[in-house]
Amino acid sequence: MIWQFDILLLTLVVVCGFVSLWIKDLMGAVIVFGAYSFLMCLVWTGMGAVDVAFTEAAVGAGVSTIFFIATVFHTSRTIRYNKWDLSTKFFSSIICILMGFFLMVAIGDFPAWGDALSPVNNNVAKYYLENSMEETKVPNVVTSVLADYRAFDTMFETGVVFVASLVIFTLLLQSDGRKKLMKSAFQKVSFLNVSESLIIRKACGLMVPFMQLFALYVVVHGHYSPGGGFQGGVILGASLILLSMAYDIKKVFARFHMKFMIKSLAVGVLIFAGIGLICLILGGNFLDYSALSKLFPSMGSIKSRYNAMLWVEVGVALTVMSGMFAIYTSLSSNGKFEEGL
Amino acid sequence: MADQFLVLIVLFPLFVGLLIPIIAYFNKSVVWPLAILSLIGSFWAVFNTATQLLKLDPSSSISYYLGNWMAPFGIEYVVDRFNIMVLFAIICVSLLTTIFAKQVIEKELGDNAANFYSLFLLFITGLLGITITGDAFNLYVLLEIASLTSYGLIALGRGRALVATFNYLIMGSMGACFYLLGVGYLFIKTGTLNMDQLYDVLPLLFDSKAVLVGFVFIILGMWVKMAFFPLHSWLPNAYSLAPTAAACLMAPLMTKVSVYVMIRFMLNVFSTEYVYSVLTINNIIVIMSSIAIIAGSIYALSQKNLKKMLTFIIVAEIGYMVGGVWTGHVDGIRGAIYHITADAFMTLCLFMAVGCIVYRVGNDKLESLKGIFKKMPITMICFLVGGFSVIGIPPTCGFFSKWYLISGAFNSGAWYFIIALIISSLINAVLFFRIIEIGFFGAMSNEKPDYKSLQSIKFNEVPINMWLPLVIVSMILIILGIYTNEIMTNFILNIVPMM
Amino acid sequence: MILNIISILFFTAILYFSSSPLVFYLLNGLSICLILLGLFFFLGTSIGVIRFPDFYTRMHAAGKGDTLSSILILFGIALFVLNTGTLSIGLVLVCIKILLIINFIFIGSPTATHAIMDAGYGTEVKHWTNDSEGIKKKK
Amino acid sequence: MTIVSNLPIYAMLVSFLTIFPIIIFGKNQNVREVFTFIAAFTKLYILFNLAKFVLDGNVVVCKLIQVLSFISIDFKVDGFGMLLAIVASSLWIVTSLYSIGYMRSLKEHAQTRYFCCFALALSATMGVAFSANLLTMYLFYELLSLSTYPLVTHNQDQDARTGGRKYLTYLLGTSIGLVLPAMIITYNLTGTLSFNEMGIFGNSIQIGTLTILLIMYLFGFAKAGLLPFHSWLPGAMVAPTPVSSLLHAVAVVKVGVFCIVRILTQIFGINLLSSTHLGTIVCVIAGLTVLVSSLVAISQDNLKRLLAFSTIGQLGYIVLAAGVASKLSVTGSMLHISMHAFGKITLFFCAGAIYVATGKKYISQMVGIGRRMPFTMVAFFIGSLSIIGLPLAGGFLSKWYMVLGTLDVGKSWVMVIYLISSFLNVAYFFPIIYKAFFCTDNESLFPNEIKEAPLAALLPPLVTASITVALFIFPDIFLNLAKIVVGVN
Repeated sequence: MIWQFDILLLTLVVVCGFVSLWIKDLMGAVIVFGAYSFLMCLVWTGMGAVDVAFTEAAVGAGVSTIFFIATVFHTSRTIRYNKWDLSTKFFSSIICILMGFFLMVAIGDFPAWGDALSPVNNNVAKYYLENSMEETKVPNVVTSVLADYRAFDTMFETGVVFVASLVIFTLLLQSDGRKKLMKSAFQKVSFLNVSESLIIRKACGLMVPFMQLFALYVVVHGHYSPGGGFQGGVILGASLILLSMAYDIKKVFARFHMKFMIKSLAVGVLIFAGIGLICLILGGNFLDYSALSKLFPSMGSIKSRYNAMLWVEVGVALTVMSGMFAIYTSLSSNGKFEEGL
Repeated sequence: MADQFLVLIVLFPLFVGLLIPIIAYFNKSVVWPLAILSLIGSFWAVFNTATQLLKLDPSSSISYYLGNWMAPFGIEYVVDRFNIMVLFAIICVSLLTTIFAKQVIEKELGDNAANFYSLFLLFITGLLGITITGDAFNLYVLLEIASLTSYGLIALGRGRALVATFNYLIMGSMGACFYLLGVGYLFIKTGTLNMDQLYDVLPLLFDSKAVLVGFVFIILGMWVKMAFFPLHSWLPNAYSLAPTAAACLMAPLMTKVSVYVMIRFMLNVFSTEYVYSVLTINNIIVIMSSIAIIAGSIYALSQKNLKKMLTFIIVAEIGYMVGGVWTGHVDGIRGAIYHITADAFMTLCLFMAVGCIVYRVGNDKLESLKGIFKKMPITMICFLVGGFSVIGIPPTCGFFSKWYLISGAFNSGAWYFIIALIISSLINAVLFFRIIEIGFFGAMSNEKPDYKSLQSIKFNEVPINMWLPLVIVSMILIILGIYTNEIMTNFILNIVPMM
Repeated sequence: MILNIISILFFTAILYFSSSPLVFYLLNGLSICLILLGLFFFLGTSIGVIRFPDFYTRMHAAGKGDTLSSILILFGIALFVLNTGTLSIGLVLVCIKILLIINFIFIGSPTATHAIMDAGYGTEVKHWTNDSEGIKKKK
Repeated sequence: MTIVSNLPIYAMLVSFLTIFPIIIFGKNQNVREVFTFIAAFTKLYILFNLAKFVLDGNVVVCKLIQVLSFISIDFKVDGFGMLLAIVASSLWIVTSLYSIGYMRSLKEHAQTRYFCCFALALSATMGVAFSANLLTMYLFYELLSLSTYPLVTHNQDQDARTGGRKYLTYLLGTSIGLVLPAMIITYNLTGTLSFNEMGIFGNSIQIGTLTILLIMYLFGFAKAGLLPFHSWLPGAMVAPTPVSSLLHAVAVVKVGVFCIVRILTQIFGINLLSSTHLGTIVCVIAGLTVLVSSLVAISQDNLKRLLAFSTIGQLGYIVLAAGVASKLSVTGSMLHISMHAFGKITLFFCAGAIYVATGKKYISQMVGIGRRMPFTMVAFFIGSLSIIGLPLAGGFLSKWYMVLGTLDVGKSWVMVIYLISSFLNVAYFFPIIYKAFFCTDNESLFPNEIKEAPLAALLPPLVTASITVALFIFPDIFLNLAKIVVGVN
């Protein structure tokens, strides 16, 4: 941690935040927001939270920017102001400042940064750091906490992805009356008439297999290095998104259809929860992977934890991949699944 | 299996909720029975947990360690006499709503019905999880599940539901964010997320500012989620525009579960000593909730739309509970806890009845209720029972919760809260009797009674799977009222520490 | 790509077979030079993006300069990583990862530039000529 | 002695359960009415069985369910409750008969609903009469308000709507707004809500608090029609006459005063009332009600409205007598509940009979009606005698006790109120009777031939009139019941 660098980053983060609020062109705001995410990613890295940084880069800066753009593309690019807006802004900024102040008040009460004696470092986290290797044989403590100690949280976080995709998918399937309402409420953006380009297609064709390979690596290698199901899944999803941008959605659908996608969305979470259920049936508690050793006696309880975590990550990756792609296709084609961006 | 009931409560709706999108591709007609089966399974698990719990000492609880990691390291499920009650309420409400909702969902959603059921069950999963969990962060994750599904469920409604959902989404995310910030502050100071451990550690940190900020943010977050008066603006539109089935499920549960979380944190994480003695903000909050009650009631009075009126009643009822807890007297807290269950059923009863009316009549404007008594007598009688409960007429349960609330307010000297409660009861009486009047008198174009128009109204009740749950709920309202004493002595008395 | 792999294998071999400090300093110097060069091109890119008169020329600066400078810097970093401490398979792995990134940038960045240009052309963004003042977009 | 028995519950359930056969046989009028009568007679039979115990000086108790740890739905039958129960249920029989005559001859709609609500209202009345604590009383009090609403608004026209709205606004508004908080405050002060002969407030409670509570209770039970919460009663006269007669002369208003007298005697206690200024407050409020309502009654032309105001005055008597707080006056007050009931129901029946036979509502249209409906008007005369408090009718006895009671504790100014109001009663009743019988042929609006209402509408007033007379001669049952409660020999 170099404090000058930190302060520079934080200033930039704040500036980005303000700019993205100020800017009237929504597309611009989205881009600035992407920059904001990248900066945050640097901040996380500076703090040593590489896993978080990874996720932030993949999700915050990468995929969510695409989602934003897809949304803007189908709604409106500029904000329309009404006359109350100024006072609303005024009040909301006052509230924000008050909240911020309130949050800052307590900062003096916090333990110093990296304080070895702080409660955080001496309670649960300490246990994880000391025992994770012994109990799970996973060197990356983040993964062992996510996929084993607090696997139940992670299962529901995967569920969040499932729900989000399902909601967006279902909503955009709704009737035409709704679309009319949206069109009247927003200004339509002028349609970008992008010519189909051979170069882009070829380049994407070159990159996608490597991306997917890398994604699989991230999923599998989560036990040892930053990564895991979420990040790998996002990259997998991004590769599909890239393909469908270079060609169109139908091209991808030929391989990976919407119906299949919704199924694989559910299957991903089901893999996770199913492993938990198998543990339960085998006589352990829910998600107690060590019970799996009854099924595969050759693995000890520790080894079965290690392996179960891997499968769990695969489930997460499956859900996240199809989730990302489902959201993108729904948003970019406005629920029609024809062309996309 | 015997000791797995705690997790089975959550797993049944979770698995079926996840399976439904897959199954729906093969056979859409099994979705509804499957959903009901899963909820029955969950009910069975709750029931078994309850029987186990009731055999134990009143103050003890049953714990379940997910992944078999001991409490502060893994996630813990805890059932004690407080949340078993809330669990019962949730599972009963959701079971009845699901039975009720078949036709409504088919009518309102058509092709999307399967996905709707999936969201529906996951929402229930979220609420059950929030209630049963003993881990502050797990609570947040499940809160997110419940919130996200509820956004989806509401957005599937008609008309301007999307705009309403957007408002809800902004407010709801803010609420969840506040909660997360609060939990984060607590984590920084204590290094743990387990509620029991927090309860043990926090007394040493009562003078810490960070803990104060954490507390305030958790409570604020929950206030947003429960639509406590100045933060209520998302609720009326969201609930009145949502699909009927979603409104029936959400209106009784979402806000009540948030109240449960608030009370849980106040009693079992921060301890009553901190909340009532270290902090001295009781009076302010009781005044705020008095304002909330009166404002909610007055808003309700000004509505011409049945569902909207009910949503404002919810806002007022939230004021009851918040105020009751913050009176700081045992009676008030007991009343608030009792009211969580009671209000869940009351709201369910009212929303279901309105759902039936909308199903038959086609809209929910007050004028369209003319002569409804003759047309749908069963629905209307149940609606009345619900209304009486909201007003607080014995022997419905609303009366007894009101009793405790007023008693608590009297003992803590919060006369303004008593006045607010009474005024709101009176306004509720006006509200419901206005409906009775409209429904009873029918069309009245001129001075003379138009008996012919009354005679011409045909008996046109909703299908049995719609009115039967409604009748059951209205009976539950009365039964809850009659067995208040049992509930109090067996459950609530043990939860609230003597002060 | 093949060039990349050959070069990195070459440097690895040098490092593996020679334990002399001279090689160490040479490689270090090379990596510093590469990074500095990369930074220089970055500066040029930035100036170009600000100073060029229209959309196409700016994209030109950004596309070319950015690609080159990032590749140079990454290559420099790869050498630098390879050169820290004793050689091990882990370091080589990191190096290979960096090289993969280089390949990605090499393919991705020009393609992206091309895509943006294409989009601009498709929406008929006017290009700069001697007599036009500033940039005008057709609405 | 205390006897535990379920009879009170049966007495209540009888009329409640009748609802179901009434609904089931709703299409078949005769069968439906048979069930009403069966229930009415069974109820009366049960009550007389109970009355035997009570007259022996016992108190019958039973407990339905423990709703809160400190309060249960409890029933206790003492003389006072018994008195109200017998009055209400015996009049139910008569009224049912009358209802049949009235409803059928006017071909009213929704008769099934009417009879259902009637039965429900009776159950609620029993509940109030037998309640052993405030909560139980409150419960049945509310049930009564709600179950009578469809009766009041039976006509379903604009007037009914206005009247019904007023009815519920006053009754529910006061009970929720005043009684409920008062009840909870009472519980928190004393720790109990059970009725007790000595009152439940100890000496420790400040007199100011008690005054506030007293006023809350007095106005809270708005069924008693104390000024200024009286105006629902004239408003509710839009109801069909049998409803007005039973509910507004007997059940509803009597339940109101019953509650107030119960609270004055068994929550506050006679001693507390007489030893502090609380009794005086009651007297002033009730006295004002008596005088004002009597004055208003004089100026009424609508017969039913006149009777309504007269009722308000008479209810004032009862509360007044309880407020005087001597044993004799309380006896009188209890007795008056029954005496006034029989007298006033006669009057209402007569008004209804007149309406059925001639369609006339206003007194000015009734000149000479005695020539056409002599039996009805004789009954009317007897009823008015009872209300005024003249001998040969039961009202005299109760008024006698009340006046004696005022002298007993030396509140002679209260006696003045009684006297003045009695004169006022004469002033608004006798003109009617005079014009009905003793007008010249020119003035008479009716031909000189006897044409009474249908038998079912004529018989009931004659029966009740004769009971009124009989009660003057044999008041034993009611008098003894009242005496047992108060403890006068």
